[in-house]
Amino acid sequence: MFSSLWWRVGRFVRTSPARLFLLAGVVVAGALALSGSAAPAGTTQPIAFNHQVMVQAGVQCLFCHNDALRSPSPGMPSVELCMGCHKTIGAGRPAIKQLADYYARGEPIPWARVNYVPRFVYFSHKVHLTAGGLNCENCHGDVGHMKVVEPVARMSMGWCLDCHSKQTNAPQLRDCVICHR
Amino acid sequence: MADTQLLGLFNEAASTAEVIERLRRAGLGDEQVSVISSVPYRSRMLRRPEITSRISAVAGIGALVGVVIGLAITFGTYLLNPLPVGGQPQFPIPPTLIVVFEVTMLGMMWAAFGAFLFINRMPVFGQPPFSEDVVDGSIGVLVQAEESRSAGIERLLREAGASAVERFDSSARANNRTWIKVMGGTGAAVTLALVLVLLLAYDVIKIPFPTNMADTVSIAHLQGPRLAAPAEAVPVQGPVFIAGQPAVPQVASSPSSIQRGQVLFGINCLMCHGEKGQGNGRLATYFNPKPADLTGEKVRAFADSDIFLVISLGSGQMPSLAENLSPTSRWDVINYVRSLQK
Amino acid sequence: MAEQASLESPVWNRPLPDDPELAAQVREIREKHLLQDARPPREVAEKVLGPMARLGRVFWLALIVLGGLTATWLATWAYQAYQGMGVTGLNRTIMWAPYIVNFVYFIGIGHAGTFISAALRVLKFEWRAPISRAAESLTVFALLVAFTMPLIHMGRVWKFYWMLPFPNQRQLWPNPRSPIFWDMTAIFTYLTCSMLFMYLGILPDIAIAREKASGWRKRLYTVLALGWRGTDREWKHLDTTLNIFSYGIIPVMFSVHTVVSWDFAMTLQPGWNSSIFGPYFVVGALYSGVGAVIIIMAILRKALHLEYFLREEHFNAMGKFLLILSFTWVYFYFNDYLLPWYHKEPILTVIFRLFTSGWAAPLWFTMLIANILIPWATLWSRKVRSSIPALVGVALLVQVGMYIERYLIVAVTLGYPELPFDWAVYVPRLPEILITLGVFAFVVLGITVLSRLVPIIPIWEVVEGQLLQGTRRIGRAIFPAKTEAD
Amino acid sequence: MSELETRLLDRGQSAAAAPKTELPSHKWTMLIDLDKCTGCNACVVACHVENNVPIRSEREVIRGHGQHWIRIERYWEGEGDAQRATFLPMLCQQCSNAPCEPVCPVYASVHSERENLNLQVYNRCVGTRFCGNNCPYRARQFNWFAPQFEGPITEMLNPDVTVRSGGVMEKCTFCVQRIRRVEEDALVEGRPLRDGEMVPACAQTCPTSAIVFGDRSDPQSQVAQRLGGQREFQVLEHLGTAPNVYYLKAGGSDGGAG
Amino acid sequence: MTEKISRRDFLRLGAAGAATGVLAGCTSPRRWVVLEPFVRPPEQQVSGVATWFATTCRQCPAGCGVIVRLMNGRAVKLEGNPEHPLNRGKLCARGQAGLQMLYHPDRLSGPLLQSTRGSREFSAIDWNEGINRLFQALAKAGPAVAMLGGATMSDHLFDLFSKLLAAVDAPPPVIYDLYTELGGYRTLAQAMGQVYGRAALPAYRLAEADVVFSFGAEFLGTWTSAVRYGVEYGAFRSQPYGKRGLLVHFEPRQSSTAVTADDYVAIAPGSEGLVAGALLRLIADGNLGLAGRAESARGLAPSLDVEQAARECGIPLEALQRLARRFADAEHAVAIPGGALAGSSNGMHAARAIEALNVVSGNAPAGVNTTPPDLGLARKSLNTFADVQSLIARMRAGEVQMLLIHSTNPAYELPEAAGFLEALAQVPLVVSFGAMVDETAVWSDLILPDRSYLESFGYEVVSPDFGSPVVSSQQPVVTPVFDARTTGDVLLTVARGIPAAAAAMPWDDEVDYLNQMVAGLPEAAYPASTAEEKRARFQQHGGWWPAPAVAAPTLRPQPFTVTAERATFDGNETDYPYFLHVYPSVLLSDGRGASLPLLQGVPDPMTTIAWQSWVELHPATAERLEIRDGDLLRVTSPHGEIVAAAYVTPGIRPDTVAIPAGQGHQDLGRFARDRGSNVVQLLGAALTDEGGGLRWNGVRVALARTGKRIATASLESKVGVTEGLGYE
Repeated sequence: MFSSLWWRVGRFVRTSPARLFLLAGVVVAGALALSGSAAPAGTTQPIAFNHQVMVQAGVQCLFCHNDALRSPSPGMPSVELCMGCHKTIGAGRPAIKQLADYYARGEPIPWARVNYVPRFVYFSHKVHLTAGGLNCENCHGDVGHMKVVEPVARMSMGWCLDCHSKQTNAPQLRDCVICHR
Repeated sequence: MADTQLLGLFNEAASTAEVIERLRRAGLGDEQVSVISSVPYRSRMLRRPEITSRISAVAGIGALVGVVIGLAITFGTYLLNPLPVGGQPQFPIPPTLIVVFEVTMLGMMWAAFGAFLFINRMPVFGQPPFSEDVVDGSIGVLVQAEESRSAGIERLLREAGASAVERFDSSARANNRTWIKVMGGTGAAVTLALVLVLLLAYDVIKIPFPTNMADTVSIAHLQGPRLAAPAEAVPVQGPVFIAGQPAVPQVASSPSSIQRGQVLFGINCLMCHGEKGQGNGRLATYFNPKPADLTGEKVRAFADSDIFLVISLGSGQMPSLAENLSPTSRWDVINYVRSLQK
Repeated sequence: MAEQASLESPVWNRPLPDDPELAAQVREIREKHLLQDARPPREVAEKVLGPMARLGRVFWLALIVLGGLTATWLATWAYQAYQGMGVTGLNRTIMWAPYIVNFVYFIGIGHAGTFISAALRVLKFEWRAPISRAAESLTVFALLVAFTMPLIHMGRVWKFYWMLPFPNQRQLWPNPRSPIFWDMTAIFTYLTCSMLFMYLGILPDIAIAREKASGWRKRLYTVLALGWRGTDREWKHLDTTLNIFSYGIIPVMFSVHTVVSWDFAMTLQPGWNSSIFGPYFVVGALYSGVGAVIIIMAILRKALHLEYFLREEHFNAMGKFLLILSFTWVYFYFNDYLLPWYHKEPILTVIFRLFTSGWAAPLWFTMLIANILIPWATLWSRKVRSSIPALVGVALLVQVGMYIERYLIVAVTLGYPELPFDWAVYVPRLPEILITLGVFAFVVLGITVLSRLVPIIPIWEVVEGQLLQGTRRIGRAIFPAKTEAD
Repeated sequence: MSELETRLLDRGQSAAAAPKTELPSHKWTMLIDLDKCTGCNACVVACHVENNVPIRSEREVIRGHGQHWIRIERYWEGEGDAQRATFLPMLCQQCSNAPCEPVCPVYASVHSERENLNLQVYNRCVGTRFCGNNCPYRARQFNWFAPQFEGPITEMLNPDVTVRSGGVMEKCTFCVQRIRRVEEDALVEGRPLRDGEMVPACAQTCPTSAIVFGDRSDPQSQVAQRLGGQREFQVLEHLGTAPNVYYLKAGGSDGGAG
Repeated sequence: MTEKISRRDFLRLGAAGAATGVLAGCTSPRRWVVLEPFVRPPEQQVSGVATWFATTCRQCPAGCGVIVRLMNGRAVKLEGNPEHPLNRGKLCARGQAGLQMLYHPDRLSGPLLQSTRGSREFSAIDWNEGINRLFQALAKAGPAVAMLGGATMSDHLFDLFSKLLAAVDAPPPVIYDLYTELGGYRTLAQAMGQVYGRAALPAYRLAEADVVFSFGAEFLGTWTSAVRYGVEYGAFRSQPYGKRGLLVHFEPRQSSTAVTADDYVAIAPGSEGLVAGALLRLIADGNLGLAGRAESARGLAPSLDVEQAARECGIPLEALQRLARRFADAEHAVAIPGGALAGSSNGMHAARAIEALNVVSGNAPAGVNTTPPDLGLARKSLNTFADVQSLIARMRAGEVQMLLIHSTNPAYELPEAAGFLEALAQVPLVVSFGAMVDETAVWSDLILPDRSYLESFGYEVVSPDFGSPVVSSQQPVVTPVFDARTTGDVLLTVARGIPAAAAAMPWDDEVDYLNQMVAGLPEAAYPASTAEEKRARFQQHGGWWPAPAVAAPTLRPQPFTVTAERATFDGNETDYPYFLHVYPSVLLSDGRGASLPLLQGVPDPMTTIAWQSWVELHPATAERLEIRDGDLLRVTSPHGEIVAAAYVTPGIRPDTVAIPAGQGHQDLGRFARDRGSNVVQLLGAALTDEGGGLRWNGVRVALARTGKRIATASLESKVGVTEGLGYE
């Protein structure tokens, strides 16, 4: 069966070399599709959460992601914190009802991850926000105007190095241990 | 009008040389005549002009290119990632020499090969004007001439003792179809490979290998299930409250504390209580009764420990901010609020 | 009165002298020297191309066996990559052994081919003509195998491309200071250039095959010949290119094994960090390489019935060659041996004792016997040199000896670092053994297949050689003579 | 955009005008007093726990795949019945001229001039094991198989340290994750590091305080104070690897410092 | 009625065991794409930032204070509690490995019922039923209940047990395990009682000592509080003004303590007391040392012939004299009696003789020369092997209807001659509280798994106390990993059903109990006013201890006699040519460590062997019997035989073979099962002459090759370290 497949492919190509480029395209596309390079599932959240509304209402990023200033991890708001305001604000809305259900059931909300760095990369939000003097936008884009948050940068090593070499005050990432341990 | 090619076959070098001489006299220059043999004959044997090959020159150029590439690889690396290793200098000469040497030789020989193909107009994938007799030892004289003169030339060749004369029309030489097939195929394959490599190189294609350490078994921050220490446990920095005792300030009011407090206030309180804490934040509209005026008499009357209690546990519509503010930063905020009240 | 190698009558139907005594002499000369024993090109071509096309039962049997072993190699490799390097017998002290031994060994084998065809070409040793291509094919396949060895040896082989210099998103390139990187460049250069060199030499023969062959072979050769016609221009350019390659590839050849030796010499491992390793390894490589060529020659001669081309004179010459290399190798080895014997640096002394009286002594003495005693005892005699079985036997012993020598250097010496707490012994386990067998099989397989696809004897070089050979008569004696054409 | 973030951003931009900030550099040094080492193995276990170093099974140990970032090497001194054992804790010596570094083809083993440490970047390592061969102390440990952490034991893995996969070289890092933690804290609080603030797991747990750790470049640090004594030596000093681990010979004492 | 009780309490206790099965899916690496928030945020816990909790280590009876590093709610590291007066921030290997006690894959989740003992076929039951069964059995058994506990059981649990038993007028719990026996805790305490009038575990201060004579005391390996002695030793080696103490160690085998000693004397086994006596004699006769030493020595020195003594001990006389002078001349000289001598036939005499040296040098050990303030807290008192034997006798006589077993493993730790298992067959119901299935649990009917010490409350009155009393606190630092329950709560629940017990144990759970206890503690080193604050600070600081005060010695040594002779050994010299030297493994201690890969996989310091057990032989012995490393030997004693692999080492007397305790488990989890051999099987059940200790250091053995051979899992290169570079 495979032999026949190969034979077909062979004939397909033999008839005209131009088709080989076509084949190449197909292979690459397939590889792309299969590989994990598609942005980590960020689009489908358990609750249709709208960052834009929150930010426009004047809620700070750091109010909900309240570990960012004191920890490497940004932190996710506890369901209780959400309810803290939303038992009053917009209590009627369907999304809020969902939230309330989670709270009532005592279940955590399984938020889907949006930005992804590998586990062998040790990035500290604390340092970048305080000592680094950056703000959320620099890496996460203008979340304040996103209804659904999408990653704005492929957070690869080159991306880090670029910023650190361009940003004049950022320390040069000479020794690997700054990020890799 | 099309040219024809006449191939006369001769048995030994001497008579070949003679024929060539005759042809020359007949006005067919060396560029129109070429000798075909399965064994290299020296030009002098055939009274042919010395051929000078330019391949050596090209090889030399290739070597130079090699030097450049070698230097680019090595010094490029030294400059691009100046990672110190083993106390060696940033620009180590001996390793550079080794690498450059190899790449130089590479460039030289590849260039020579390329030049060889180019000068001989290779590759041609087809049956060139050739005769099996050449394999069997005859020497072929291939004459390129206009159709009109071909008859005369053939006569001349036969008179000179050619064992046989064969005609080819020049179009037979190159078989374009195969050429396109093969070269196109190779080209496509190479490009495909290149594209794939670059896609991989720039992580457009990321293959999640089983053992790359991007995901490990250790528990990451924010990874579920989230566990906490038991409520009764007391960490080394001490309990937040002790039942039946007012909370004691852990941070004395100081400019730095107030500054920290201001930032934290801006994050956690401002949206309801407003810039100056008068309870006129942007979210205030949603609440009824309105958020407290922190500069008002009521709050002024509060003891610090009471405010601490409110921040930690929340009161009324105000949620608990225990999660947002660690105990010490709660005191920072309190100090800031107090400074607002002044 | 000298009889010129006349261009009047083609050399291949040169008449015998009328005088019977002289005729006898000429006949003797002809049967002794290939190049004197000129035959019409048709016949020569037939002698090469004929057996090539005839694939006997033996061939298919060999194909199946060798192919099976090669498949085992690949399967074992996959298993090892999946399980982890732990399936080998390596341990926390001896982190290199089996594959690096093979690596060094095969790089070594790869040296002879180039040396014979390039160096002897430069030196105009005409007798090399029939040998050279077999030697080159050996080079190519040995290098192919050697190239895979470091990959098989890697813990995370799927990341091998990190060792290649290419632009990437992490802006990180390989480290030019690392001997492994030198290896990569050196071997890549050597491998590709050897292939091109071989291909250039084959071109005219493929053209010949193109004319003689039919069916798929015809189509194949038509493509492979790249349209070679053999015009005087093409011949001239070919000559120049081959010269460039010959002069270029010899220094590369020396550099390659020197770099390989630096893999060891650059470390702090006692017994490794010695400045003599470079030349010592090169000579060792040639030594084992020439031996391997002798073996391949014998096999091909038998398998393809090349008695006409590969004659006593060739084996004889290679035998001498082997002997000379043996002397040279011993010279270097003695240098390396003398030091620890003379000064008593503790750790070196430990290793020295290990070889002379320790558990490694059997290996060491086998090595000495196979590399020194037997060759020296036998190769001086022309009888041995010109008897093919004997010579092949010696060559095989040299292979064994040289493999053990590499094993002692890599797998045994490495077990004795400076701190005695960490000393260890390496014991091979099944995966290494299978893989090693597999790669040996692959080399033989490669040559077997290649020898059926392309003329393994360079027809045109033989014919050319014959063209320029003649005899000179002085008094009543006739001697072979060569016509310097240029 | 919110007030706070504007404020932070302003700070960022004002800082952007400033010259390149250089992170502070240190000369991390370890001092092992063999007079106090009792071979109790507390450091070994502490290291295993802190750095997620896998425990290898009996079969693996027999095959020479035992994996410890720090190990107690036990030698014998003297002759006959007068033979006495001695302990030599052996770990990565963090050489200044590390032989393992230049031989790595992919820069997985590199030097940090800032920390004066010899780093191993696990995720870059391709497993040629050249570094392991070239380490005269055999301090580098190779993951011959992927580590096995059975059941809930994964819960106690330290999230600050990458869990190495199979086919990767690893070694003692002077608990660099701790170094980075205290450095980041100091950076955020805008203060220099204090002596004794950074202690690797082995030194922290060593009951007899045989292991002392600190920043040699700070003359007040305990390490700097105790260096340069009579008993001081380095293992395989003659190789010129310039280790940053110093040992003190047993059988003597330098007073004062406990 | 029981139904009601247990249901109510099940609800209450149920909350504690809520986090069962949180580990689902945590074991396989997978792409981590879900960010999970807390539902209700805990105080003082920030994702990605460590939180530290102070508690007490229960890996050995010492009770070191530890602080636990919590990351993302998981305990990822243990460190010594720097505030704790006992271990001062330090920790030993066993303590470091404690986390695996918590996260051990073979821990039991929920109670188990075994239909037929030894069948290993357990059926899971829910806690409700388990507690019920316990309650009903108790109610039925009445006074015929016995309890066998181990020294690592925390004091609060001991208190609850004894209260419960007292309520049903059953005899008090019997506290005995191999660890304390090998450490000679009980015997030494008794000896101290005879010398100083207060029977407590002695604690020797080495920090300022000039000379320390250690008589087989592995105080840097396993003896009493190895960590604290480590701290002391560190100070002892580098004292102010460049002073460096001198350590002399007497032991037949080179232990890690012997290695670190300046002067190691390989004395004949069982001759510690004799050496001490000879030293006394020499000091007395030779008028050695500082003023007064000789006099006091004369009062104590036994009458013996020094030359002969020296010969018996295997020490040259002049060496003995040199040592005597050393000791006598030292201003601050300390002699430490070890566990090994306590286990020999003349244990008590030897201990007295050695303590006499301290009396001579005028350095009474801490802990016995002062009476600690009464803390109003119950604390374990260890029992002797004799008590265990009487318990066994009662069991055999059928006087025990129900046996409770907590944190000890008699089926593994008691020699077969003790006949524990036969006696156990006479007991209708055996309840084990082990967190894992150990050898004893296999022979029990009901298993009510207790929580690990990192998941439960408790307190421990630290012993040995080095001058100031310390109560170490124990608190749960992680949400329970398995559905186990603290035995304290189980007992309190059950007690509620028994009127007498309910009266004696009025607390609704152990937290409540703990509050009451802590509230009663006097002024601590840290300020704490109200009861609540006391408890909070108690947990925060990891215990209670008074502000450091110089405790003036109140007790004077009282007259006692010193007799010095060599210990006797079972088995005659011809059939059993070698002395057996048993010692607790530095890592596995008495065998409870064997369940932890961290302790199994780390090489033993002296042999660098991991995962295995071995017999240490002198090269001469090995040569005589043609034994190589790894040869499986049949070791035979008058009482039993085991098979173990040989390890040839110069660090032992030619007439002695040494075998570590700890291996040879049939159970105790996947990592301990079927490894090596259990040396206890070689021991008899004989008692020491005085004090009723187990005479475990009094056996001779014979060696024979089995012809089989195993590969030694050692880290070292034997060739390398023995032959070396040839010039060392």
